[in-house]
Amino acid sequence: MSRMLLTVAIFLFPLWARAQDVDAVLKRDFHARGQATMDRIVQDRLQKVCTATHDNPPADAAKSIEAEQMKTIVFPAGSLLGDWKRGERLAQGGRGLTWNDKAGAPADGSCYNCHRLSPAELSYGTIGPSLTGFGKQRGAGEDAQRYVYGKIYNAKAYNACSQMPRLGFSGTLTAEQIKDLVALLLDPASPVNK
Amino acid sequence: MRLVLPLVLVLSFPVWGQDSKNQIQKYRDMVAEGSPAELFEIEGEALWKKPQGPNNVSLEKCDLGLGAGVLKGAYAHLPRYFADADRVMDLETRLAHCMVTLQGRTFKEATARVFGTADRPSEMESLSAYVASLSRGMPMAPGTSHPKEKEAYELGRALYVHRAGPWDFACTSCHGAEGKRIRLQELPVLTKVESARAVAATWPAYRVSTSQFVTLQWRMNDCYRQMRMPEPAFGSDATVALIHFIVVNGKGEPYRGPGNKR
Amino acid sequence: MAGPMKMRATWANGFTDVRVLMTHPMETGQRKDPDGNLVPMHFIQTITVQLNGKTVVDCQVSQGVSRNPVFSFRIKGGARGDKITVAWQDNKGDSNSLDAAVA
Amino acid sequence: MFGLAALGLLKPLAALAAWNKEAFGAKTADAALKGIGISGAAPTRDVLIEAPEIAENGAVVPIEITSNVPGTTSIAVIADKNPFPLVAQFQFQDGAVPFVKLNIKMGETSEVRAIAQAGGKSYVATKEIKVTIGGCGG
Repeated sequence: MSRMLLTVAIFLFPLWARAQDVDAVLKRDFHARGQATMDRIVQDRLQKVCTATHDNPPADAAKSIEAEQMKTIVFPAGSLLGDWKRGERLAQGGRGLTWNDKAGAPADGSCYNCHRLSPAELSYGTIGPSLTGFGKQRGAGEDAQRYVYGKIYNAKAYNACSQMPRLGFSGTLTAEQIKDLVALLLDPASPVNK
Repeated sequence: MRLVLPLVLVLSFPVWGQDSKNQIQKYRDMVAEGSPAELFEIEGEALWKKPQGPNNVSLEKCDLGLGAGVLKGAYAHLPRYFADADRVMDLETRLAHCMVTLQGRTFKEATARVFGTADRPSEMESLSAYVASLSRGMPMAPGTSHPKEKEAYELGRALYVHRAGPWDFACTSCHGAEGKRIRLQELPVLTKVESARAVAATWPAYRVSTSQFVTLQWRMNDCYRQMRMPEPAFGSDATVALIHFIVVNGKGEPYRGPGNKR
Repeated sequence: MAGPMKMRATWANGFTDVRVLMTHPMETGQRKDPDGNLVPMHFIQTITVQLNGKTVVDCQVSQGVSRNPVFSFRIKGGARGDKITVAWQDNKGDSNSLDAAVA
Repeated sequence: MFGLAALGLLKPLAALAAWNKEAFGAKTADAALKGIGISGAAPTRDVLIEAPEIAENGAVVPIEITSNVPGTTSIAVIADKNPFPLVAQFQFQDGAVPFVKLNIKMGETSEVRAIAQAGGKSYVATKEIKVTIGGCGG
């Protein structure tokens, strides 16, 4: 543990001064608007390490972050398969957490922004991998359900500097919503698996 | 008939990939041919010459970097360091500066409504269209030699990779790897010369999805909104540094805007 | 007060090409403003294109034309220096017109 | 002042015919066609629709129409699934080429029809245009 911290510290030292500059600039040049309050500019450990290493953290740092993030995932009891139809609507929408979204209003998953899901939707992003046919390959068993639920809840538990938001951990999506997205990916009746 | 049918099926089946990419390019080309951006240039010219503010003077004596009132090529040399303000300024920040120093307006009043709507474009948007149009054909040559210009570039570089907010986003989250898109929109990697050149040469632009004229200050603002971050102040060092970073990375490209965006 | 128009008319190889831009909201009557109120229908209904005072294209359009309309037309004949006039009228009785010399 | 009015300089150019309220108010493509006096347009390759197959945004869909049918006097543009399908009708005379380029709105993926009239007959070309959902934009 301490060796790991030392590695990270040495790695980060030349970048420390610049990080301090950026923090000061953000504090001075940004202001709260709506629900987007100034506490959002404060980086957590993960964000600091990913920024300093340009998303290529040393292996031991990545491992320690992933373990730490894994502990944040709260799995509901019982089946994690919700309703794929509601999941499709969530995957299409992009609302939530911006300064002009109403605080506390239901958010969406923004999935199609970055992933291909149902082959019927032509307008899909490619920042993340294509998930078309995901359930056909992985099945819809308990392990697959837990993996997908966990990945949506906190993608950083599986890849420390992933570009995917921590949708459950950040409070963007509720447990019910994540279950609907799990169904969209895994349910054999979902268009993703047709 | 038996022979023809499979062939017809092959030809008419929508092939997603190269073909759709070509179709999107065709869409963009056709939209660009019929761009209403010129209408904003006309409005901007009228605003440039309109006496306003407590001093009731126009912006015609505004120094955008090439001397008082020189518009030709001025946009191509921005952002740059201005000794009278002792900081690096982009076009909009400089226009606001002139509204304050020449017209006697307060910064707050002059920038109260910088991002307009389709129904009512902002003064800043129309002015940007007009000033930028007068650099068409000229290579983008932002300031890079003054220490403060170097400082702004470095700050832009640091902000570009800075991950923060509830969704952990940096600019690189979307604009970090080549060939990526959000929905169908391709995402330029702004550290890459060719991508940055295309951006520097076409902003500000008419945005067809909202029928609005949009500027680089707007682009920075709306990216931070979608990054779920707090709002950057208009004309702040942070926004100017990012704009400077992008335009310097794309320097040398002849300006061909105001362009068209989805 | 109607916003600006812009026109370009060019002659080449026996044809005059006209491209005209108009500032207009082209409201469908189905859009809501930021306060949630329906924005009333407001759109151009007729457009006429004249060459030296003689109508060559007579258009009727609906709210299905995009905001800030752009049209291209082509006329066989014409000559450099000829006068092209484009005029529009909307459902509220607003109107605007613009002349351009063929270049 | 009086003189200017008499010269027609204060009044906009008058359109040849009043705006066709019935046709533009029609909610189906067939009713719109009826409104402009067209039934049974013959499919043809002589009317060309130049447009992208995929539109990034339905607010602006560029379309270019050319009629190579001899004696074409008008071209109508219809977007089948729009709330009011008839988008425009153009009458050509005195040297105007039956050609037009314009930007139309489309609420969803739909067939777009261009109908040319010539010598009392009508001819139609059809093209499907897919309207997609956008990302951040620009």
